[in-house]
Amino acid sequence: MTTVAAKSAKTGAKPATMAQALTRAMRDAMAEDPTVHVMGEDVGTLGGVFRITDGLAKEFGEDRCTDTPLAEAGILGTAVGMAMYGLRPVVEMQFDAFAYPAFEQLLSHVAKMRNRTRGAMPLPITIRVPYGGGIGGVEHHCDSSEAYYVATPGLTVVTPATVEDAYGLLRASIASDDPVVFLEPKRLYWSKSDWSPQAPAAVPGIGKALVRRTGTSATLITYGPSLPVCLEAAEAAREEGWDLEVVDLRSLVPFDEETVVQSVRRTGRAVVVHEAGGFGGPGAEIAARVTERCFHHLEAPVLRVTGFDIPYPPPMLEKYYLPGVERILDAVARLQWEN
Amino acid sequence: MTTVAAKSAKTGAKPATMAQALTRAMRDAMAEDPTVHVMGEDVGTLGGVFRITDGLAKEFGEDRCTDTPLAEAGILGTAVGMAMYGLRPVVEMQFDAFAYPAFEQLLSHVAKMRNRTRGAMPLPITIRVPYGGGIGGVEHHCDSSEAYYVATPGLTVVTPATVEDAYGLLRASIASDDPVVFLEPKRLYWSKSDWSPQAPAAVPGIGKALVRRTGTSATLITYGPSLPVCLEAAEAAREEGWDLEVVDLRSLVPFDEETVVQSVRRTGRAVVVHEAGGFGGPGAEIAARVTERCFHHLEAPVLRVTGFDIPYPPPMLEKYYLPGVERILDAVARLQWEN
Amino acid sequence: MTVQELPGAGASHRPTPPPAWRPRTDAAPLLPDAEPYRVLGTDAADRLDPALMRRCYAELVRGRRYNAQATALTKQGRLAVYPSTVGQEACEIAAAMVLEEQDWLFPSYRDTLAAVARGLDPVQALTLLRGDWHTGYDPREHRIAPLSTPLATQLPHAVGLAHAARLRGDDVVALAMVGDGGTSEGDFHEALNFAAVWQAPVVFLVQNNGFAISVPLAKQTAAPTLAHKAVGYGMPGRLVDGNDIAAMHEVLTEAVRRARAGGGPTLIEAVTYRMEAHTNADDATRYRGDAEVEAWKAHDPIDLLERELTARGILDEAGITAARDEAEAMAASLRDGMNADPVVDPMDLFAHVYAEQTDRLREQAAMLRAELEAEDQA
Amino acid sequence: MTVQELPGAGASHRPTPPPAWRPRTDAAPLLPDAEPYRVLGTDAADRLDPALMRRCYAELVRGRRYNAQATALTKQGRLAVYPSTVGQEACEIAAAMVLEEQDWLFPSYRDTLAAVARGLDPVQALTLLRGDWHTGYDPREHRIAPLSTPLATQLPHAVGLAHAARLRGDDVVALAMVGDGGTSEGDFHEALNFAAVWQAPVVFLVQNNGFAISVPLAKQTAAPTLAHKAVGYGMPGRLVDGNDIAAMHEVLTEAVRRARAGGGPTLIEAVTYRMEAHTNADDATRYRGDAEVEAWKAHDPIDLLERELTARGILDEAGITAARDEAEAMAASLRDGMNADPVVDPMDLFAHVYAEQTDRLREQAAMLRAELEAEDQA
Ligand SMILES: Cc1ncc(C[n+]2csc(CCOP(=O)(O)OP(=O)(O)O)c2C)c(N)n1
Ligand SMILES: Cc1ncc(C[n+]2csc(CCOP(=O)(O)OP(=O)(O)O)c2C)c(N)n1
Ligand SMILES: [Mg+2]
Ligand SMILES: [Mg+2]
Repeated sequence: MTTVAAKSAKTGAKPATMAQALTRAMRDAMAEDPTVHVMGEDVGTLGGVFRITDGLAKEFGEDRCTDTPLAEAGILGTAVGMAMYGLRPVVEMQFDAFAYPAFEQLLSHVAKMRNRTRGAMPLPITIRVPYGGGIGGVEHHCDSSEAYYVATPGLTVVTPATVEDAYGLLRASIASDDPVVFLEPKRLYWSKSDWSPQAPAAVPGIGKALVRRTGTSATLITYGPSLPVCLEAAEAAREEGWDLEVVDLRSLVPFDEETVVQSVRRTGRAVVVHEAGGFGGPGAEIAARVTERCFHHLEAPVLRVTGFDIPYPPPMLEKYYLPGVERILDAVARLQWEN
Repeated sequence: MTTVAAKSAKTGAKPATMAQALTRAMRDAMAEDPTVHVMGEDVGTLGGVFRITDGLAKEFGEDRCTDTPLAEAGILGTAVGMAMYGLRPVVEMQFDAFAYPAFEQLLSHVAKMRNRTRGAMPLPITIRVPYGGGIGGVEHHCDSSEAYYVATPGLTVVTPATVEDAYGLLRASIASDDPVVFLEPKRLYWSKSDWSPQAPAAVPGIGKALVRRTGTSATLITYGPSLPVCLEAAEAAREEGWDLEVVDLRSLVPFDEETVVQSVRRTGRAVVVHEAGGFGGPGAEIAARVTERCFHHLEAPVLRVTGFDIPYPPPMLEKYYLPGVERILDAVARLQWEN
Repeated sequence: MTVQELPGAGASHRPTPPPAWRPRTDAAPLLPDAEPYRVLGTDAADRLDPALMRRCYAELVRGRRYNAQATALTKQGRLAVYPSTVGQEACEIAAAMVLEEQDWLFPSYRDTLAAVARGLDPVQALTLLRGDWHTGYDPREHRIAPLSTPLATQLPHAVGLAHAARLRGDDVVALAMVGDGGTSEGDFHEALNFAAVWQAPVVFLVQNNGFAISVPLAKQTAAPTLAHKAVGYGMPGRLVDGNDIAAMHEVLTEAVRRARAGGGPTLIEAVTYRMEAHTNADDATRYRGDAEVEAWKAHDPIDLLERELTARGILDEAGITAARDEAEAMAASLRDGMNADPVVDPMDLFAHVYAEQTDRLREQAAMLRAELEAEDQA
Repeated sequence: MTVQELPGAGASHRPTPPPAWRPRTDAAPLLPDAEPYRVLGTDAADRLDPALMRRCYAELVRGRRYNAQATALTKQGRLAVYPSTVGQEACEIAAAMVLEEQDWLFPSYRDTLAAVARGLDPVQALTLLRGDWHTGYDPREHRIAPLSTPLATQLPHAVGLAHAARLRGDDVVALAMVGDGGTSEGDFHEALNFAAVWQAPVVFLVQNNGFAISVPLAKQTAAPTLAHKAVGYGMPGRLVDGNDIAAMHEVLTEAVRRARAGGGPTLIEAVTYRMEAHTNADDATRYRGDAEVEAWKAHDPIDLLERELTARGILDEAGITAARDEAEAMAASLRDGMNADPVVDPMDLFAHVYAEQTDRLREQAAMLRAELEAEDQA
């Protein structure tokens, strides 16, 4: 496990975007650890279509930040070989749906190599996948494909929702000796907050959920792109007389059951919110597991507010698909308050 | 929608294996409908590694039952083109894990083509996938990958558990105008029952679950390879004083909520049983949804008995992985009977 | 077996290898020419068909105008995004022109112009990029497959369709388009291999426009040319000047004819250049210099043809003006078509997921309907 | 732009195409020979190194014996399944022999013999097929990647590893093995392309043994030879008699040398034949006749070498006997090793899924432990 040294603290947090925090995370990781290599389509000279790798090729050279041929299975497959030799590849998949060609490598090798070799050959690969919609993208550019990753033992599945976490969790992912699917909510790339890249408070470990807002009436369980929506819904819910707690999972695998269960036992009601389709989505696991562990504390079944069970819609229709404040409040209203 | 004509009734059911019923289903479909084409690795001359396509190339010629080059994305991708032209391809993936190279074609085209074209170009493709373990297979030969299919809108996901259903559901799948992932439980290939291929009682539609055993104490919800295990568990449970109902889902998509919900409302307790890993598996959806709809009827949380959240084990260890009678009875015992 | 038992042991011998190991076909005829095939500006131009060339010219001018109009529409917010084919019009147009009514075109996401040149209403061709639906037309009506965004995935579709048509005894050729970057994908490989094994009537047209977004060809492949990839599949590879519409038309026509006659697939590399950025959202100055773009300006597909035709007296001022007027009319109609706000129905989301709506989708549709009604009332 | 504005308009002109479109390399040196390269039974055999050839001979005999023993173990239920390399021993052994200590071997599921020839304990090599675990050895200790069952997926691994080693300045060559069937997979294509673009020190060895389970080469590809696929990636393709260990050794050595010297990757097609069924579970009579098998018997890799060496006096009866004795000893030790029941620990299931066990897995492990304890008590 590479140690993530906390950088010398510098004061003066400045507004930064999630995109900038991600870039900075890679930069710092590359500076500290010469085995960290960034690779993918257009990540070098261009700095990525979302500019997340901007400047890395210039600073570290094309051998450390490499424009690969256009072939996702090849990218991930060669990253496996590089990791076998001791490097820590950070792979960028250009968009969510373009990670699919790499699924055989991901499911049959990346996820299983540690297991197949009795721990002799772990693969410290970070696979960055910009995911989700809300940016007016055309088909194949807006999938929320976390269900596939979550159902694959051996993968760690991380997704930040804040600028600070973008840095901290990406650092932790790159430092992890296990393969991490790092899901970047693309519509939060340009979200901003005051943050000092020089002094990342402390790089969080992977696997701890955070209560982003405390409340007593019910718990909203969410992650990634849906966190701001849930926080907004919690504000709006005050008018209805509900005091909602909001839990940000931060990683889907490992799933921080304890934090969630404690919250739900306290509030007695829960709604899981995510953008991915509901049927067989991550919310199903969360709802099932929370129910199993909180059964006698629950005043109502755990509900889910998710994308519909349809292919992601074209840009002009996506607003009808995305779980919004109203839909969350509707679900909260259905939590059997009359009982 | 191709009509599935009930064949002229002939008496005299004989013992038949699931493998034979599957072969017969393809044979009858090919005989009735010249647009049905079978394709895959080794399906022609050899009749498939499990011999499920045995005799088809001989009877219908190599153009109707074709040995393809060894490339699963190519197989499914060309099947898409064939379906675009009006054929009904029946694709064999040799083993579960070898369907992964075809995932981009499956997720980005097969599942979405009807939607992308506003219904103008549906793809009536049947993708046969032998799945699951219990046959002493080495790695990559025993995956239960249904979680991936279930989370993909646009796919129908069917899995037979009996000889009769193997025939009926495969006929219905081939006749469906939607793409169907047809999961064949490989350890039931050689299971037998009395069955007359000449008079398949009536080919069942897709989407109806069946109560395979009525009971009053609790409901076991299962499918495919786990059905016989659940029936055995239900027998064993009698000694403990439990009268278990067993529901065979037969298709995971569509999921026959009504049949399941009715059963659970009656019994007040439920256990979902499947071989796939639990975390993010189909059982999560079933448990979450059943809880949502049966909350006030439930005496205990819906439990799950599934494979562990690990890569499928090597042959000598698979018996510890597979959900068996004991594990099911243990779960039933945990259904809070003291309340 | 011991040495003693072996016949001829001890004597020097020349074992005859089993017949199976001989090369199955002669590789030489599969190899592309050393240089891209050209017609314009060469002696081969003496054989040009004036009527055909005038049509090509009009189409090129229309194509260039279409590109300009589509880019303008992105600036007006009428298109979400547009990948331009300025500089590549000769490839786009020749691809459409060489096909018969019953043939199929398999465009990539960049190839809306080829679809338009085949006769598709530009508004329908641009639906995907406008964003009111994914595919804006009935593929079967136009025999144009949906624009394919996942790169190279359309190639196996073309092979399967062509193969199916041949099995059914129909006279159908499929022409599939892909970029230089797309040739690196596994689907490219698998499609070409299936096509050659099945001897399917397919023509693969690679537009080598020098870049895959920012990645130049040199980082994409070390092959002598992309056309050389044909050899490894046992099909002929052709290298052609993609800015020379006369050459493109001739080479494509020949490949389509071969496919139609049962001669199997062909791989064609058209050497061309993407004159504009990857899409309107891209900034090409980040990865390429002006000099390269300038060099290619001197090799513009419209200029090449216009010079040749005017020099030969096949095209005059009147012809040029007529072509431009036609192009302007198309542009005006496209502008009008795109200025009309598309009518979208949110309930369509649930209409085409399955042949029969599932209970679950019915429930979700009902929920959305209720939300919309509540909004209407508010 | 109008005609008038164009310089030189009206005059016939020969446009100079931009420099970018010239072929990047000369294809000719990349093309394989017309016939597989052979040494045994040809004049080239005059240059054989006697010591090397005696070692080859001993290894071949050992390899054949290993195959026989492994198949016997399937009959005794000691192995779940075994894919034999009878007839392919020259390929397997040459592949192992040409590598240095620090080099890496990337075997497919069939290539346990290559792993054994590289020095791996046969019991460890067969762990996957015995079924007590997936990979039976530490890949880094032996520099042998896990046997790869998903076909062709090991090829990009080899490329990545070789590339990583080169970036770090280490002298490491990766040799990756794949079957004729595996060349149809997208991963084959992507791996070769990456290797050539990166000029990675990799050697791709395709064993064309005529079949992918039941599917003969003619249904797998229409290429002149599989070696011709190299051209499309810009690497040299070599065609070699896979049953001629002298030829295999020479061609592989040369490719490894090139790779080591920074000359980039090579694709080698070894023409050979799978003498036995796909695995012990397969019935080859369903898809091929005896005549073909008989023809290849006359081209057996051991016989070819034995004849040449005895004819030249390099090998005598004593040498043959010594090789057989050595092989018998290996077989006996393998038999003994496999007859010992492997000790399996069910709790291992949870040991290597993540670096740190998750709560969830801890819970599941506890459940299994409780079950096992309950069973023990019963
Ligand atoms: C499978 C896949 N991976 C990545 C992308 C993202 N992407 C869109 S266009 C493009 C470059 C394509 O280059 P090329 O094939 O040369 O076509 P061109 O854009 O030049 O027409 C990339 C990487 C995609 N659409 N599909
Ligand atoms: C991706 C994938 N698809 C299918 C299979 C099933 N399978 C195992 S071996 C084999 C044939 C392999 O043929 P070839 O590559 O020629 O190797 P050989 O068996 O002749 O050594 C097949 C289809 C597999 N292992 N992996
Ligand atoms: Mg390009
Ligand atoms: Mg083979």
